Amino acid sequence: MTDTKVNLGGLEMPTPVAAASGTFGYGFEYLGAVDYSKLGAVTAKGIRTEPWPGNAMPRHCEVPGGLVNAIGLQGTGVDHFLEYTVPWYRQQVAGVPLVANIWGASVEGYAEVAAKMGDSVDAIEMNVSCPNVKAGGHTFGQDPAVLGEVVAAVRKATRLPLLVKLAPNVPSIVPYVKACEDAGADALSLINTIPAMVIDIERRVPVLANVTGGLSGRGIHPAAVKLVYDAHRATKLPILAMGGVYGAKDAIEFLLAGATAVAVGTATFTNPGVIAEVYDGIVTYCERQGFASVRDLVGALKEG
Amino acid sequence: MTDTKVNLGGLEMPTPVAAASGTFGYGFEYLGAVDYSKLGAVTAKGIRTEPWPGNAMPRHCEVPGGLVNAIGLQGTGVDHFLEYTVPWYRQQVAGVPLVANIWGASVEGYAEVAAKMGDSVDAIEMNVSCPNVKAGGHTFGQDPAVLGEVVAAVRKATRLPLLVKLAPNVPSIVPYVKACEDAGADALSLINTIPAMVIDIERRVPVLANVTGGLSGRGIHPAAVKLVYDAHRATKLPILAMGGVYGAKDAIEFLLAGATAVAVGTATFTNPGVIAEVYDGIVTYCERQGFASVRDLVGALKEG
Amino acid sequence: MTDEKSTVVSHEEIGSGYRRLVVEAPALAEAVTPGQFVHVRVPALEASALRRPFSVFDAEGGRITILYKEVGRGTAALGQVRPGDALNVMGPLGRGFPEKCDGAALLVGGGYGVAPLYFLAKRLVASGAAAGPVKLFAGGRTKADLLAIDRFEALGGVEVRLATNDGSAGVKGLVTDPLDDELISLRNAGSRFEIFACGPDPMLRAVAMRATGTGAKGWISMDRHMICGVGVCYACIQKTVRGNSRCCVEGPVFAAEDLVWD
Amino acid sequence: MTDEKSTVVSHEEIGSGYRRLVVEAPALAEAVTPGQFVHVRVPALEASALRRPFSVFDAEGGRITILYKEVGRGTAALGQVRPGDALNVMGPLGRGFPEKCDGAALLVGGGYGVAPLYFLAKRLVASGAAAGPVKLFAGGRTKADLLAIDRFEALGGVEVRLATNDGSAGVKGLVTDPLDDELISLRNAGSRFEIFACGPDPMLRAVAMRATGTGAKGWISMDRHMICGVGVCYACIQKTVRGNSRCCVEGPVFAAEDLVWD
Repeated sequence: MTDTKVNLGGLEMPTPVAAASGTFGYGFEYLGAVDYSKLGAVTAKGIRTEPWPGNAMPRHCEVPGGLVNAIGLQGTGVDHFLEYTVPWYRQQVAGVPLVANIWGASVEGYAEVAAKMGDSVDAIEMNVSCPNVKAGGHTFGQDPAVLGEVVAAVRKATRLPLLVKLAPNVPSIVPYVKACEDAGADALSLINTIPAMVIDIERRVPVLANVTGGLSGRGIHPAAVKLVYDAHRATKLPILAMGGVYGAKDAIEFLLAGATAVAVGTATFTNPGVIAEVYDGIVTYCERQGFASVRDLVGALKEG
Repeated sequence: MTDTKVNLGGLEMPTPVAAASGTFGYGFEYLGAVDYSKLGAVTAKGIRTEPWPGNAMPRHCEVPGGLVNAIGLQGTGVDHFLEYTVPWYRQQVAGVPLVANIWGASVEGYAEVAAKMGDSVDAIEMNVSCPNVKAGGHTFGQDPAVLGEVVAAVRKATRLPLLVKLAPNVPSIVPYVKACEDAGADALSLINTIPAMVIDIERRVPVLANVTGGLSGRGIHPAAVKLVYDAHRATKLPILAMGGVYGAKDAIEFLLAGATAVAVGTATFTNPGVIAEVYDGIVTYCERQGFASVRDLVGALKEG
Repeated sequence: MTDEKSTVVSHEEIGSGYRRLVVEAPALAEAVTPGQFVHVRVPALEASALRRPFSVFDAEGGRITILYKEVGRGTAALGQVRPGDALNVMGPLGRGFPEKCDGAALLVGGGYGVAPLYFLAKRLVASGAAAGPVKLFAGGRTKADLLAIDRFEALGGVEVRLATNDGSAGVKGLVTDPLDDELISLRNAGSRFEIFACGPDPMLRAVAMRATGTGAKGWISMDRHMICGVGVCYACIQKTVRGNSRCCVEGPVFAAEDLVWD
Repeated sequence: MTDEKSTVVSHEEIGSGYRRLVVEAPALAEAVTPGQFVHVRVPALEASALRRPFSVFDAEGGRITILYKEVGRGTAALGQVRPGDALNVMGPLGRGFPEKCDGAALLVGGGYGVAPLYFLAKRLVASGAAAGPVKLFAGGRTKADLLAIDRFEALGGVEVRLATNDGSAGVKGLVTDPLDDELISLRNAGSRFEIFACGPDPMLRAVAMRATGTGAKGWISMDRHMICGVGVCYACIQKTVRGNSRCCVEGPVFAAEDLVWD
């Protein structure tokens, strides 16, 4: 019987398979289609101080190997989230930790949302890498110095396990990893979507109202594995890996590259059963390879 | 009859469809399988001062939507290239411009290769973004200041049209574009492969001997379009766009985003006929949309 | 809601690119109400392809029927499924039509938009939950775009009015032409009514305007490209008086007075 | 070399996961020589999937025959092609075996490695370009892995020696066992010979050692994963005395003395 419990920077996860922010709503929408007993954590949709309408339509475009989206973080504000969403989630879903994904238009905005969360959620994931909002989002994730500043501010505002979700489009992930480490982050989330664009050649306009969007899905997985591998070699911080997990093999690659847990995202849209498939596949792999715990897989590459 | 001639920073191309460096050898290997009358330019495999053995095997891995490779720029040195390869190419292939792709382990190395080329080729493309060699390659492309230095050195060494091939994994392409512009580049090549990694989970080792590699193919196209779009808005330099061109639609997206020409790369491996298909599709599109010249497509987006 | 591993019972071409798909899906068939939709994983597409949403045409005896037109890559690939094939069908999803009607029930459909209206008409006729007559107003470009008219007639007591752009069936013009005649006579008679509509956006807008204009209740089923179908992704947005609403959860059926048109 | 739009003539299972594929490809069949290969686009795979290389088993009457085993995703998908299907076949590619032999021609094959050796034997028998007898040494795990033995025998005058790991056919052991017996008797007789080999790497290495050890010419066909098949990508590298050589251009057949083994 494989031990599937992992600790992600203080967040106790019953399994190493989480649901990625933005692809699992507020955690209860997939009830009936997802086996929650195999889910290690739910990362809720991005939350800021006030409600946010998101971008104009169209907001997405299917592409080979995945999806380009520019939803733009539409969501209820933190007050509604705490008053209605969290209690409803707790009532509907027992035993699966809830991670609040937060963002802001300013350092103070990030800190305010984090502070308001108090201890009503189990961890906080900072989104500093959303490519689809003008103010906030990726603007805080592009420069290690600015990144360190906003992470430090949120760190002061909360005692919850703190994850920072980083952007993939960097020459090297290391300075960003170090900035998070120095600013007191407990874990890293890798990766956010890759900036992308699709053009309607007949109408000669961008398909997305936001012009550009973020690429997710199967095609980005090898790029995500590389970033997780680089980050793991640069830090002791645990890593929640995401990007193109469509099956257990994809997840196991992440774990071997150094991730402590993985998140399933875009694949859920096509197949909500993927969460259970990934969990089952990891357990089978551990049995086959003789690992007593999924924790033994973390960074377990046999190199040169 | 659509006018398909384009001028890429001084390089006169009979058609806007080029073959990308590293996927078309030295230009003559595909004779018999490719219709060269529809080819606008051949970008030869990377050349440096001395012969280079490249990386250990395995050097590639097929992935959904494309390919991860770490060939490592194996190639003959510039002397052999000039003495045997170029004359052979000129004899075998008439009327298709030859672009030499160059790289080096030092600024001087880049300049020396460029100088030696003299005017025996039709243009030079500097590779400052190969993810698969330790010294040289991407090390010169990661920092705009270093990039400017190496481009300026090559600019001094040659009067040929000078293209600079940039890396996709940057927070913003703009400072790199500006650095090339200021250093006297004539055009930009976008994009090189995206750093990536594939793991053999049963053997628990990286699939590639080089551990990491570069992701190319269909899946990266939306990311490439976004970078071409960003670059075009930041500069007047013409752009040779590459990354996941598997058909005319992909190429036309690049042109509308601001590219002056496109290069077909990984798709050629699966279908050498893709070059003709892309050319034919662009011509048909121009006729359907009422464009007299493919030059009219460049950046011809109707934005809100 | 479940993601039911269903089995294809039958799959027929019914002309002009329209197809009828019947799947064995007991839980779904039991639970689904008119105007709700199902989210289908298309087997012939690549593993990463998104699901496609379809409103339910009929649900009976553990089976659900979908009426669709080949309009793109997804519906083209769906056309390849054969009886006996397994099909992942998630649902029932979204908010459907009310199953009662205070007065005459005016069902207005364009093209395959009649699909959920048939399911609604069937239920209203069976339950007698409409205080007035049930009338179908179906429109399309040509006769070939008027679907399942015989099925509506077979329900008994459903009056059918047709309109085609080319006049190949019913009146020559838009479906709103016979609808307007009806609205006038209803107003003159002082009769109450509600409108239930599904079809292309311009038709829905025209119908919604008439509902709000006459002060009658209008129930408008919006058709949007979707990703998740369950409300997690926020891609299928329709502007309403409550802001950006999700067609897959707050819809696809909206009250006419709530809709905001650009 | 051409990228020929070929048509599948026949495609048969020949047991134990092995298949024989025959395609109509006149230009290719005319030009290909033993040991050369073709690069096949597999229709059932996604548009971005790489081609798969196969050495030619036979070429005659405008048709080429491939003998292959289902070993992965590509060969599994290739198994779906049916007679009449179109197939993109690029070739002939690479450097094959010499078509003459100074002395006895010892053909050594492991598993489907006998494929190019059959084509070679056929040509040598027909041309009489071998100064000595043509002998086949075929090995495999079991009897089922010994392919087309009847075809070799049908050529006439080709002596066949078999070896299997489990002894289910021929001698129990490795193919190098009967080969070594032959080498000893040839040396004792002072006869000249050349070795032509295709099969798994360990077998090829063992055979190459014997060629260089006896001072005889050895022609070794290397099997590597390929991308382009035409020499542009430099993925299918074999270390040789000349450095990193491409199996698709400098090979797949290399002189034994040129090979460098890790």
